[in-house]
Amino acid sequence: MSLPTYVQGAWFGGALLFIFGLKGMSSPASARKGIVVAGYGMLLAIAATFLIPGLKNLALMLAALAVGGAAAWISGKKVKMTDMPQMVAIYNGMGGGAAAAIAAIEFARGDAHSTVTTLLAVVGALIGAVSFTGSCVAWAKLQGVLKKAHRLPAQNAVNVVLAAISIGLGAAMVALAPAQPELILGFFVIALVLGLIVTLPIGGADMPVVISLFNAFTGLAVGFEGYVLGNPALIIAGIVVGAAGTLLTQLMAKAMNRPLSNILFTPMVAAGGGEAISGTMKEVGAIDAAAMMRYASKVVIVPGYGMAVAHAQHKVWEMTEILEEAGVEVKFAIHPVAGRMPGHMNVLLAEAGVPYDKIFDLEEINGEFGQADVALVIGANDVVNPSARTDKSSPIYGMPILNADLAQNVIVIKRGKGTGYSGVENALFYTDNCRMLYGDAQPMAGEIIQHLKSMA
Amino acid sequence: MSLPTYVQGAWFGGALLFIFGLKGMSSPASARKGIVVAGYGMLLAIAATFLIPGLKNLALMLAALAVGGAAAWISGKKVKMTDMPQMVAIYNGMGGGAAAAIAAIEFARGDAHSTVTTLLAVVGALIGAVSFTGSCVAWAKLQGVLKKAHRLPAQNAVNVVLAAISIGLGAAMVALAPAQPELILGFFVIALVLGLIVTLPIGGADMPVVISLFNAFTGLAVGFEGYVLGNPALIIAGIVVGAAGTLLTQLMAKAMNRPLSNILFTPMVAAGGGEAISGTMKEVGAIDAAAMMRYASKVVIVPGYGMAVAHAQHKVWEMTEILEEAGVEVKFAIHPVAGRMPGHMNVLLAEAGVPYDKIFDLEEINGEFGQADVALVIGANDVVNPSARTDKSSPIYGMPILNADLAQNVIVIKRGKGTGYSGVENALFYTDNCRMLYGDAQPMAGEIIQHLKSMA
Amino acid sequence: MDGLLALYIFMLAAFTGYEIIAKVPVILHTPLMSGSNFIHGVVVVGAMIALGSAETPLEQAIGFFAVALGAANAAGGYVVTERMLAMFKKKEG
Amino acid sequence: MDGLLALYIFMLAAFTGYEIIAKVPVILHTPLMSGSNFIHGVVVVGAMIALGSAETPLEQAIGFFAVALGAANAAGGYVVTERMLAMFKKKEG
Amino acid sequence: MSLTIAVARERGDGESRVALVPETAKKFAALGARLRMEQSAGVSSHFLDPDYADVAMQPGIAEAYAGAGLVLRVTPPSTAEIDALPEGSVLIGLLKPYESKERLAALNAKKITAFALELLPRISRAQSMDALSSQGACAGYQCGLIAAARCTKFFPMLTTAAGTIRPARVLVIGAGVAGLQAIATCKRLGAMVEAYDVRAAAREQIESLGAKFVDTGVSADGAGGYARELTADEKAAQAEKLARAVAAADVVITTAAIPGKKAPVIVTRDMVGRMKYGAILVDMAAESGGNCELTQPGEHVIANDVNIHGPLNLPSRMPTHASELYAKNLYNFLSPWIRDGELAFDWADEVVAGTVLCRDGATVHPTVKQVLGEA
Amino acid sequence: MSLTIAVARERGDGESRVALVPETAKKFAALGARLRMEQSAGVSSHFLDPDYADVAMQPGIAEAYAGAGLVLRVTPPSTAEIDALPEGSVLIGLLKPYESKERLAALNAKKITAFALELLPRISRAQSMDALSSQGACAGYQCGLIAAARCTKFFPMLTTAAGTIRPARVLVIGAGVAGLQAIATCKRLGAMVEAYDVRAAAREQIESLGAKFVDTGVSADGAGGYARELTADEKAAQAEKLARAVAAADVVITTAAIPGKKAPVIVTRDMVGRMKYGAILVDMAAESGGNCELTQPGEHVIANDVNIHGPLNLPSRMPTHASELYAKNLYNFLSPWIRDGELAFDWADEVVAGTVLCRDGATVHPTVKQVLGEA
Ligand SMILES: NC(=O)c1ccc[n+]([C@@H]2O[C@H](COP(=O)([O-])OP(=O)(O)OC[C@H]3O[C@@H](n4cnc5c(N)ncnc54)[C@H](OP(=O)(O)O)[C@@H]3O)[C@@H](O)[C@H]2O)c1
Ligand SMILES: NC(=O)c1ccc[n+]([C@@H]2O[C@H](COP(=O)([O-])OP(=O)(O)OC[C@H]3O[C@@H](n4cnc5c(N)ncnc54)[C@H](OP(=O)(O)O)[C@@H]3O)[C@@H](O)[C@H]2O)c1
Ligand SMILES: NC(=O)c1ccc[n+]([C@@H]2O[C@H](COP(=O)([O-])OP(=O)(O)OC[C@H]3O[C@@H](n4cnc5c(N)ncnc54)[C@H](O)[C@@H]3O)[C@@H](O)[C@H]2O)c1
Ligand SMILES: NC(=O)c1ccc[n+]([C@@H]2O[C@H](COP(=O)([O-])OP(=O)(O)OC[C@H]3O[C@@H](n4cnc5c(N)ncnc54)[C@H](O)[C@@H]3O)[C@@H](O)[C@H]2O)c1
Repeated sequence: MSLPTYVQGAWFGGALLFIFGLKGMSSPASARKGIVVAGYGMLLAIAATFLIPGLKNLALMLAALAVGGAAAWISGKKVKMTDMPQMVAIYNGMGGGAAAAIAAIEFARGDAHSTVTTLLAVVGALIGAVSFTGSCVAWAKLQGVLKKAHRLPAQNAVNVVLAAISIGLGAAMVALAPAQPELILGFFVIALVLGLIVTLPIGGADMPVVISLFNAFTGLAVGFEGYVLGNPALIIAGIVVGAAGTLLTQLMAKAMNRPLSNILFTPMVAAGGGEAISGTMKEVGAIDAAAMMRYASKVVIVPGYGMAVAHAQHKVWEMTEILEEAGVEVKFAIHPVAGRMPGHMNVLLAEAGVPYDKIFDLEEINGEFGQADVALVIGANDVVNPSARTDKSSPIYGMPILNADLAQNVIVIKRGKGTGYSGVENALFYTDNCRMLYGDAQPMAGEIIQHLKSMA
Repeated sequence: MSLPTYVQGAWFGGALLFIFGLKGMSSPASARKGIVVAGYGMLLAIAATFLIPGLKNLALMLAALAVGGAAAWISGKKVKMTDMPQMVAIYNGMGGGAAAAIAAIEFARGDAHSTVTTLLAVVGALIGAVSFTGSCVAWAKLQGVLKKAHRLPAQNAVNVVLAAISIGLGAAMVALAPAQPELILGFFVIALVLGLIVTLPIGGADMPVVISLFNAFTGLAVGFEGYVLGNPALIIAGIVVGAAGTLLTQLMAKAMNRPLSNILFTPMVAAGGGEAISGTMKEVGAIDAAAMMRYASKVVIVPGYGMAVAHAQHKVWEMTEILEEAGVEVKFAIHPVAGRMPGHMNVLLAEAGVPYDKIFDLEEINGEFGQADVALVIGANDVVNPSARTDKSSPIYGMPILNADLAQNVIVIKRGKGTGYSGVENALFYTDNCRMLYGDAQPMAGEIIQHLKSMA
Repeated sequence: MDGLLALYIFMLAAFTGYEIIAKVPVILHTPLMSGSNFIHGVVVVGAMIALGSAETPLEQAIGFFAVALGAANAAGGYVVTERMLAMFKKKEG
Repeated sequence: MDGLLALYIFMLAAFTGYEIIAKVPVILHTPLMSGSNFIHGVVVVGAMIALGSAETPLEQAIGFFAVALGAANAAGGYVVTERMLAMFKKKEG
Repeated sequence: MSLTIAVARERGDGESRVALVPETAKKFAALGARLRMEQSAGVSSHFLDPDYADVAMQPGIAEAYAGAGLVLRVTPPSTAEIDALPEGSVLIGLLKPYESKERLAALNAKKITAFALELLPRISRAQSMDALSSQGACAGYQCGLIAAARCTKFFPMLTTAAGTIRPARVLVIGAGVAGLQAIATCKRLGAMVEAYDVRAAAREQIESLGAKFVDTGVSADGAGGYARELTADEKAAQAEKLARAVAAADVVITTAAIPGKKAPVIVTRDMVGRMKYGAILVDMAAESGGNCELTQPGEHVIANDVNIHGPLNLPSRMPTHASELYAKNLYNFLSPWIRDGELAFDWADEVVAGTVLCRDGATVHPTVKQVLGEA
Repeated sequence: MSLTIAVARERGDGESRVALVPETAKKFAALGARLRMEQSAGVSSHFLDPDYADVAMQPGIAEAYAGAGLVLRVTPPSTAEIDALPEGSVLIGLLKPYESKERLAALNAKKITAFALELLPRISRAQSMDALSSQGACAGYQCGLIAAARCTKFFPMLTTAAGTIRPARVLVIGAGVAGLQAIATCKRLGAMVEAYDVRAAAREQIESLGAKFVDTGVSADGAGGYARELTADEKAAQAEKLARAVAAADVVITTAAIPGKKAPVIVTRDMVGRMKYGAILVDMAAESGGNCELTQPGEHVIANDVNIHGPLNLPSRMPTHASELYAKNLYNFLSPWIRDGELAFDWADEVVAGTVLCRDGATVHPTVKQVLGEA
């Protein structure tokens, strides 16, 4: 199939735009431009395809484009922000399905191909199909259509057997190419079932990682089918996404503190929906703490004795300055007994050069936590312990506290699970909107600064 | 020419190692590992080449390898550090020559090639040949063999004419392929002369940029000849270097504050050797200031009134801490009248938390500048003005000064060309070992910090 | 297509993909996943080619299916990503 | 070799080269130039192939010349780069 | 009849604080209380009579106290002042509960319900009522200022055209509320500060202010987290380390105290003998006997050319803010028990029960009874 | 016969500095000079006689001065002290050149060559000899400490369980050497500091210390960089802005001076009348008349309930370091002219020529002659 130069050239341009688009998307500052650039790449690639001479089934093609595109466009526009992840899953699954379908057509047509080509077609079809049904399950789970985690008795064994069968069938297809329709059908059925079975037992909390994995799969499938079709634009887009997606999957798993293998093979037994992890301390990385604050409009910082111990005040003020430069409103909330002496925090903040008009005491600031996007608690503990309000048996009962828990997000920097002066546990750390950033306050503030700067 | 898989595989491996090697070399922390990785890639690629079945002229080949390799290895080991740049130039030129020679063989052989292939062969030959003679001239100039900048009367016109002729001849070779030996010979002669003529008028100070440009040229030539030979390893290594080299050339030109076109077409009239730029203020970027200090063993910081005006003390101390963590010894040198009141610097450094044992006064520190790799002058001026020692007419004559000028490198952070309290020019800023980092001291220190962190 | 060249392309593309993602903040994980999801929507081009050369009704059916899915992938991926990234609107400093 | 594929390889290789260099400190400019100079020393492989198939004395002569130059590029490039980078020895923190 | 709160001018030697400031007066009034105050009682703290909008000014103490249900004081009342107190009224202040049996007897004779803020339990909830902390902070700050002002050297390092001044070395002994504030004040002024305290947690607290902990090398941490008795050798080693730190200092500030007891003697005559010529010692514990053997409360002693200051009533040197904080402590203690202008304590409340000294004609605080031998 | 340098105990009121410290004594000796000193002259600065290893101690001033070629002093000599000076000897010190015609006459009568350090040209090279700067730094620091110690409020902000203390507001008028040091000292203690000076460069200098410049909105910068005369309206606007800043301050420190003239009156009676009750004013210019209309030099005046302190001889409150710096100034001035134990000035040298007050029986400094009308 020799194509006119302008088609090839347009595809080449598309591939180039994809790469630049993806590059743009990898930094918060340019992310929005990135998707637009990639969008132009897509338009270019599709438009060029129409220019291929002798294209058949044009009406059908337009209809398919219209149906698929419009449905997805509209649903994508309408979906609630919170339901986005499942939409990503389902669109991704469709891409996988398309890749598998392309392979299916090639098989159905039964053209002679080199062994390598057939092999890649089969591999692409397999992972495309798995990604298709797997993504559908992921969607169903996140959407709440599928409520329970369905775990088969010998789940892992079943997975392995199914995978082995599909690989066997695939191998047969390569060996016997062109293969019989029954073989092809069987292969696709098993591959689709495999996607289902593998995904069903995975809990809602792990889903984003799995979706990312399927995303990488689809990318690879597209890349392989691109090879089969002799289309380098597909190859490049697919493989770039495959590689990026694989790395992304690993990063996500790492951020969740769950090795990928754990997620896939020993899924958490999710009680109901995706709420399995409520009631535990949730860790967060400095880069996310930075991003949360960078894109907040109001941040309240609650320093405590730990900031003093860590001598973190200079870093904290530097961080504040960067945030303010980025247009974030930052205030310091000083609890009357923060630290270990009256005015402990004042001494330190003054030393760091924090202007007095950014420092507020409990009465002045407590009403404002509700409007804060982030409350950053730095080495404070007792002074933000909500049980002082309610738990009569607590030694700190009756002490007024800073209402950090009312902020939309709470980030707590402390070294570990240490308690404060009063020696009691802090319920705040276990709440849903609270994230722990473990480490000495000084280097942690330093890391946040570094990340903030890279988001300039 | 179909080659065994293991040869192809080894070449593939070589290409991969080149990429990783180059990536390694782009960061100070991994640079040394990078060159070693790339070295393994080279060994692998060469070794595999011997395994090509039916390789002729093996003895000759070994002899050539031994002669070329040994000569270069030995000269490379023996050359003085200060003479390195010309060695890079000459080795680079050889690469260009090799690429041109490969093309020459192809032309000589007169095999039938596609137009594209012939075109690339010609282009590769042209830039390879230009790079060859150009690099030789660069070497000769830097080595002092060629002492003067030779500028023809209508240099630019001559350049254009020569370039046009060589392109014309090249076009003829593509059109008439296989071309007559006379045409081929003429083409090469003109190309070689072009390289000479273009390079001769360029001054020594601009040479590094030109060498970098020829380096990129050689890379492209290698890439193109790789295409001619159907060898993707050559293509990738060549093009990666070509792209990297082009970018590098631009970066270098930017760092010298001379647009590339200026360097090539309106060369500075270099008086003698490469000393044309002595006696001017030389700018430096924050990233270099960072790198110079990061890889120093001793840094002395000289703060002045500008640090106070910029309120940069906190940043400066943060920078110091990072340097010390990296094993650099850092001291603060306080001049008796730095700032605008007795003890001005002390107040600020204390506020930033600089421990007293890092602060030294003039008498304590002045003997140490000689051992300092870098003296970082932050917003100080009069207190490091060497004319206070010698110029009886200067209003600051007789005031003891900090001997920052004795440090191996001096970096001065100030906003512009402003004078200090006494209103006199500072000779230090014009000395050879001094670099100016223009900008408000606070953001500049911040930038240095950021770069230091990326060199962790 | 030459397998060896394809291998080089795979290698370079993978390297490119890896380099691009190497250091992204976690906050971008989801938008980036969505964005790369969009990019492999280019499969629609492959599907169009396949449909464009489909002869039998079966091929046409699968082809239709493939194009529709691919189009959905591309269109949906774009919209969703675009919306997610809207939150990175530049604030006036 | 397929020109289109070569174009893709050129593009990806160029992108890769660009990405790798994009943010290097000036202090690395010279070593990096030298290092990339070393890498295009791989031209010696091409020269070897050319010499390996050389028939006439002229071809052999040029081939010999090419291999020797290429080898010098590779060997010299390595040594010089290695020496330059020795100054980036890691200090014990 | 609603609660009447009365305040008189403090008559103690050099006492310039006042137990009611305009801000707390307004708040008490808002709770429905009536307020009476001896005129000009706030003047020495720079609160003028017109500032007290809600308070009825009285010409003398007798008029002020007449008919009062609750009397606010800073210092303990003298015998004459006790006479002026209405029978059965409530009295609150820093009453120095361990100082005088006679005073307690006089109060009990008049069936005064007396709260001594020194006895306040140090639980989290009571921190806002903790007058020892608030006045301790004032005292520590003043100690730092006195030391700086009396020192014949600069505190900070100063590199000048006429040579470099090395920073002064300050040693703070006892790092409680006041000691930490003294550390912070001296640090702020640029001195090199070292500090020492027997409490194990003090090290981290001292270092959190950027000062250096004097490590005597001896740990009193025993098994199970309890402090253990030190051996004689260990005690000697400890004393020697401390003596060396004292000898190296330009300024020594001592703030060590043990609640209800005489202050421990830490700086001996011998150690003073090893101090620098012209050095300064500010002994904040002068009031309870002094941490230095040579301290004379309220005096400036020069011994072995060392200036030993034993300042008394330090918070009174900054009466505006000391009064403000103290008055808020009182308000925080009392306000939960004033409802609709009536005072009604919950005697089961830990804070109330822990702070009450005399009630219904008897001394009721167990520790005080024990210490004074009235058990 | 080699040069003999003599130093006597300073007899001025409350003067505790000394013109020679052990370190400079050693350096003078190294230059070949012989040194004589009245015994115990350094004691009030905490330098003991045995510390001066190279100096011959004398029982009295007469013995010390006898046969001296060069006499070092801090303050100007009294008539009796002039009597003790050897005829034709060289005298150096802070001689208050504009203060007394009689003193100059007495010096000239004895053909004393007198150097007044107040007259030192302020060129870069002479900075190390600039006693006004070194003593000004001491004075500014002391001003800050006095203000903090006398203030009835905390300087720093303090968030405590008993409420938040807002930082004190300090206004420094005159931002020369001493004023800047006062700013730095108050800033260090945590106060909110504002400052004002007429010099255009002062704004940046004030801000470089983190303080706020009081912008009167009126610029005295005229054409060609010269200061221009302000219009009456402008002057009024300026005064009103400043008065407002004074009224808002808890503490005002004034340091404005004009060399050789009476200090400008900046804070008028009227402005004091608008100050806060209990506010503090420390007038460093008291010695030269005061920047405040109500200042009484050396006194503590309470006017309109504002405490106006007019402290004198501030550097003398920190004699150890003040003497150290001053003695080094003297050494730096003199040492270039002492060669092999002989004193020989180069009268063409800008610094020597600019500083000399009396020579060969006549007053030679042109400005002094002009001011005192002896031209
Ligand atoms: N202000 C006063 O006058 C005064 C006087 C006496 C007592 N108190 C009491 O002190 C407490 C003050 O509350 P607070 O919230 O300020 O402190 P806190 O409750 O004592 O909590 C401090 C927290 O900081 C963390 N931390 C310690 N070092 C750290 C470091 N280097 N980096 C990061 N985190 C570090 C600790 O957790 P990790 O160990 O996990 O890091 C700890 O949980 C109150 O209970 C108050 O009653 C106050
Ligand atoms: N210490 C004392 O007691 C005292 C008293 C009076 C006078 N002096 C005199 O002051 C001088 C002190 O010397 P010095 O070296 O400290 O200062 P300097 O000679 O006055 O030089 C300060 C330099 O800092 C630069 N600068 C100003 N603002 C800056 C900013 N925001 N960021 C970066 N750079 C900035 C200025 O150059 P750009 O404008 O180009 O940025 C200027 O050249 C001496 O001449 C001394 O005699 C001292
Ligand atoms: N509600 C609360 O939680 C609360 C309130 C105030 C204070 N506190 C804590 O109580 C502690 C003591 O407070 P304080 O200032 O009232 O104490 P204090 O005035 O009774 O004593 C001052 C310091 O002297 C120390 N000391 C005693 N003997 C010593 C010796 N021989 N050598 C050295 N140091 C000696 C003590 O350890 C104490 O730190 C503080 O650390 C403070 O954190 C807690
Ligand atoms: N060798 C040198 O270069 C050198 C040495 C010392 C000082 N100086 C400079 O000389 C300047 C003055 O030094 P100083 O401290 O001895 O001065 P000073 O003691 O004579 O006066 C103190 C300040 O009062 C200010 N002042 C005068 N009239 C005023 C008014 N009406 N309102 C407000 N402010 C008024 C002056 O501008 C000056 O800043 C300083 O800025 C210093 O930088 C230079």
